[in-house]
Amino acid sequence: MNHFTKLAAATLLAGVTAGAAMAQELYAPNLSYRTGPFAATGIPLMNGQADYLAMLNARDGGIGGVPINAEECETGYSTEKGVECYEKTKGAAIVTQPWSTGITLQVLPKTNVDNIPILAPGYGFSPMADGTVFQWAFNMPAGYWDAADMIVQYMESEGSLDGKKVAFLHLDHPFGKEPLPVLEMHAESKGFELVPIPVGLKEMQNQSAQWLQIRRERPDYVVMWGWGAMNAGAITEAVKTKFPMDKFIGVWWSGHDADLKIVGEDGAGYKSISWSFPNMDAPVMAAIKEHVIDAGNTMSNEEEMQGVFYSRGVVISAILAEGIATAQAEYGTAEINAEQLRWGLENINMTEERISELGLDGMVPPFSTSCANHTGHSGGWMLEWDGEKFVKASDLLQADVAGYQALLAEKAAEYAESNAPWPTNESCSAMN
Amino acid sequence: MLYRTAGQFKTSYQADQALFPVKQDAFLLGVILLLAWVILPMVASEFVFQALLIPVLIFSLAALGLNILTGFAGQLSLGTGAFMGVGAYACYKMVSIFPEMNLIVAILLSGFFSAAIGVAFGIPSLRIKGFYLAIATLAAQFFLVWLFEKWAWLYNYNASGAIQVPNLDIFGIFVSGPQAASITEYYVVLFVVSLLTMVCINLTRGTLGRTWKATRDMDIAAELIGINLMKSKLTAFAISSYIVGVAGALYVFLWKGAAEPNAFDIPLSFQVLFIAIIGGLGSVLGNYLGAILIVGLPVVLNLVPNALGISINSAMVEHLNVMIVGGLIVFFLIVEPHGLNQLWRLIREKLIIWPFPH
Amino acid sequence: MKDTAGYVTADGRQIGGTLMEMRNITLKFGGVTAISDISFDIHEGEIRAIIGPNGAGKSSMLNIISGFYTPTIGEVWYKGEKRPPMKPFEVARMGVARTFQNIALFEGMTVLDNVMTGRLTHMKSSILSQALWYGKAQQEEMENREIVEKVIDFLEIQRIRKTPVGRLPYGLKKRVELARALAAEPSILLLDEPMAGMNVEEKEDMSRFILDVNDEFGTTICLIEHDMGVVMDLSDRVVVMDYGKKIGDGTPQEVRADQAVIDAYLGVPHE
Amino acid sequence: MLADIFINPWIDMVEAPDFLLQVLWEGLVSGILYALIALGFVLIFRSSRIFNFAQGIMVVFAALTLVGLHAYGVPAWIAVALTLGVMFILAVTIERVVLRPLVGQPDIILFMATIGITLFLIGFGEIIFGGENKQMISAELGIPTGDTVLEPWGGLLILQHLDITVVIVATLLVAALLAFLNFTQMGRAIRALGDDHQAALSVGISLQTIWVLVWFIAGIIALVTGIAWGARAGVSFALEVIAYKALPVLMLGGLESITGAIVGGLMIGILEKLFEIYWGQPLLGGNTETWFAFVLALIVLLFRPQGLFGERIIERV
Repeated sequence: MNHFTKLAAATLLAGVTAGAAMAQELYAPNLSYRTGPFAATGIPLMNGQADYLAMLNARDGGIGGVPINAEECETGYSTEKGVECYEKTKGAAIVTQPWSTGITLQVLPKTNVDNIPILAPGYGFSPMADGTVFQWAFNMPAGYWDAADMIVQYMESEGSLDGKKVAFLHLDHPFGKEPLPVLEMHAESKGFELVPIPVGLKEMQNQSAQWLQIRRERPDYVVMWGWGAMNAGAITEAVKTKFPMDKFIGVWWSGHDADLKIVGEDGAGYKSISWSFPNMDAPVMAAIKEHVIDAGNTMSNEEEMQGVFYSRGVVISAILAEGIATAQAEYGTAEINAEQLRWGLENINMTEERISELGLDGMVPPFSTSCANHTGHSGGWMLEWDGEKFVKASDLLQADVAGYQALLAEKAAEYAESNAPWPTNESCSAMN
Repeated sequence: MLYRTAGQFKTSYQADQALFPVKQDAFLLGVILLLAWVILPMVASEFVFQALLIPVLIFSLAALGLNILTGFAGQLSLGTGAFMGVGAYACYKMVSIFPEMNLIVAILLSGFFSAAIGVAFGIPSLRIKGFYLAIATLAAQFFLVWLFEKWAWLYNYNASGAIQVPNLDIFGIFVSGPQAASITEYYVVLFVVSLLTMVCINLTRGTLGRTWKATRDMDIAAELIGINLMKSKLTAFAISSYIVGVAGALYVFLWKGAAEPNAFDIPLSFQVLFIAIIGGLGSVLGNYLGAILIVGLPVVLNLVPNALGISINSAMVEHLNVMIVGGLIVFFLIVEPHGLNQLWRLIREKLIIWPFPH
Repeated sequence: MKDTAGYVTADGRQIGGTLMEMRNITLKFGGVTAISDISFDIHEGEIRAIIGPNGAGKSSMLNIISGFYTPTIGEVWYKGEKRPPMKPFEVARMGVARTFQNIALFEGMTVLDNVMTGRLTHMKSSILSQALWYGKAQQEEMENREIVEKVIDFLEIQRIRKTPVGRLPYGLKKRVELARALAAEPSILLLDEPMAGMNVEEKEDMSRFILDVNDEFGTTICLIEHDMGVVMDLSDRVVVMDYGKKIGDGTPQEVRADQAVIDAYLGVPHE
Repeated sequence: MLADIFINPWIDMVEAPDFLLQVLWEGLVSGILYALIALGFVLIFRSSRIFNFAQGIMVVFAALTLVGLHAYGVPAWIAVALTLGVMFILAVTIERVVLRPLVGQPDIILFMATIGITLFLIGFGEIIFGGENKQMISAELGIPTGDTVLEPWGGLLILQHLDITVVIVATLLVAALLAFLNFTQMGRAIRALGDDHQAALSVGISLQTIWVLVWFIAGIIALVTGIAWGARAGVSFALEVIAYKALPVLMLGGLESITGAIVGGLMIGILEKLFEIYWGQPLLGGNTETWFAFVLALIVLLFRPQGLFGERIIERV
């Protein structure tokens, strides 16, 4: 027992000193989930993220000459573990990447006190778009409300939605409920009937009841907000129940190649909205191959790298790196702190030129953020599964943000009020 | 020699039934209290508060609640997580409806809601026994978590379906929510946990405690010597659920800051059960020992590879963690099925007769 | 009720009026009749025995008295009133205490705590008072502890007071069980084969305790026993059962002389 | 409201009989799998009084081993044989390392130990196989993947060949198991163990052997269940939760009754599906399958504490 306490004391001490010694790098921890029921979607994302930063470290010696420490803290997508990871890493971190809507919601209020920016690309709480209220949270390049809006636009492009029926198959979890306000809004204005069908965390792999309901309701479209093992479950059930795949549209987290490969040809026609796209010809992929893959520093593999999720991981890290670089340029120091990174993330300007400069050609649409706009609203492409891989099935769609800007502001204000005292950034519009 | 009890005579029944008839025990408790109330808060870092001290206290309390039911009254329950949820949601609704309410009062009141639900789900225990009852408590577990998800009123119709702890203050000091300092949260938790531990010690050593233990050891005999089994079991469910509910309110309001329905799902129930069993069924102290082990172990395990300079990815650490906790559970059950409490008791007995072997 | 007058025993003790009376008790489990149409009474202060070979229905009779079984037909009269159907714990609270054939102690508790459970029917402090260990709860605990200590003294088990009962030998367990029943200060004490499985020495001890209890506290005792010799010495009156029927009832001398009893029971050499 | 509860569901059923048939069929298929898992529990409980919580993870572990071996290039049927070998080693290990040292401990301790085993296997399995969702090697095992579409009453009834196979294989497995238990000496010893340890031992088979055997049989059942569920929904650790469904089956059927496990499983599979479709989704917002089986079992137990197939308990003093 004595031995044990000594060991524990030693490790604690080591942890503290290690924290002090980390000054020569930019500590950007990632609250990853390579385990648990959502690992299937998590692993390629984490690999893409890690590989891009590893590439920067290997090729450029980091960003602005300072290496990035992209340490992972495993959450297993559990909110509890996520908060633990946040607490553990926040000391030296310049950014936190919570990776789940649940964890994001929990750390959101804490970041106000700890002054650490949350980077939640394409997930989290949609009203985070309002930078005046959520000073520390970023969900660029697009939020869930954007996704819902684009999906509705796409469905409308196939014919009026008036009198139609849209089933909304979603995970019964904060993430799955996120787009409801926008979908409800559109249902009312466009005259379609919205049928929300929740999938419990426990039934992700056995959705026969949900798909029986879909069969009974006979919807014109099924829109899916799925994650992890739920996607594969839904897609196999859809094939089994002979639901027309071209009327089945998922959010960007439901567009994972591996989930579709299970059904292969039978899944052809399935669609997923996305703000990222795999382009193996993009220079960045070649750089990753050269500096990371060939050097044997990856946990990924050839097949995974061609997938949507790996490339999305790459884009996410690129956004972070761009935020860091912007901050470094503004403050004239390579070793930026969390507060400076926030400025950087607020002033990202991903133009076509910049995207091409970074070697991300065709992998992400252009977008820009500002102090008041933390989402960027990049828009996205509708991807379609052709039986073997995802292909672009539409031009770049743009969400009609104006349509729900008021709703965003209202929800953000509501949130701030129920969490009073909540600091807001009054100076924001002036600075803009 | 340190633990010599010779020479400590009791001259009244009162003295004999005092909490700590042995002086050294009282001394030890004093040291622990001093540590908990004064020394630890002075030296602890933010991380230690959040990852060790506060969760250890909260989980100890939850395990203590479960131990009343399972360890003292003999009714196995797998629904602890859901009852913690009832406490948390009750507290959330109270502070949303009465924002002026003192948080500690709200937390102590929220226990009554889980007690009521606990009694309702305890009624089957009058007819169902053993594992059948354990599975029956799973009905409470799954049903309640489902209800937390479906009943939007419970989470004030938040779009996310999660409950979020607001900033609440007592006499101008923030005690919960993101603005609260860890040390304040710690003291609130410590106060509530100390208070309820005291209550539990008193209840378990007195009339009610004997009633429960008799019910646990042999329910038929208990009934034949005049124990109303219904009352005995239902009081156990009520008091156990009360404590578990309070622990649940603390868990959300003073530790996690927010919670989704599935935070109260079965893994939480199992975690509390592990603590109670590894600590020792039918003991009060054991819950603390068990919580230190189960909460502390993953934290230490996460630090070990770093300290040894081995780089393992965090997923591997997590897998190893799960594996080691599983292995440890089996190991402890084999080494000492009566838990850490029994281990401590044996050490103490050895100390009392030390330096003689017998 | 009939026969409320007392009587004087052979050794000159004055026995009170009827305390309990069983009227036409019949007990059936499904199709099996365990007891058929038995009536007898128990007087205040006497030692009443029920004897009979295995399967005679003695234990079932005791279980009816203590409320564990409800008779299919028949009435139980207690302290001059007909006892309505009630739960075993309610019967216990009316002053009926018992021991068990296969010791039913609470193994997870100490001897002291076990005996204290015998006092539970007398303890009434509120949960709040107990939770705070203040006021009535504490006072009650001390008062009852005193009574329990008297019983412990009486049965000479002071030494093992703090020992968990699981560690005790068989004979002592039986004694602790008796202590627990006595601690309740019952009006009627039911003993289910108190000497079962004991050696001669232990049997003598137990007999002495039974007589002392009856003598010192004036407790009415109803016991079931297999061992004829002991029973004949101990008891004032004996009911003899065989195959669920009563075949004899009277003083040990009368029973011993009863031809039906001799045929059914005594005629068979035992042990 | 009352009409929604008491009248409309029945009307719905009659109006779309093809849909009702589909619901019943889906319920039947999941019910059979619940019954299989429950059977694993019952066997172990009968022979050792252990409430084996690890049965669920054994399903996952078996399926993962099979898929994992195949991924290393082992031909499908050899992989099955090797997986059976792994399950046997697992049974022996559990008996040696966990059960033997814990002989004679209270039920709850053994129950906790199986939860420990569960955690251990989760961690171990994730290290070896990884957490991502994998595809069951259905085609390689020759499990048919097509479907048959029937049109009763002009409606639509889709029967997956996979599901039909599951039903047939499960039925055969149960039949084989019953034959083993009733007609072999080993089997009789296992059954006797449930009633009387001494009697069983006097047959001349050691307790250890029986335990290993029983855990191995539970492992075989786990593999079959794992293949079946895996083929339906992919193989990952999320599968583990289906094992919870076996618990209310046990409550309904009784912990020791083999018939109970089978009938209880089918009952719960069908009833929960009917309830979810006709009452849960329209009235309660869906997802009632998480708790329906438990609540149903609880209510039944309130009236029959021994379960549907247990023998009536007569308490004695």
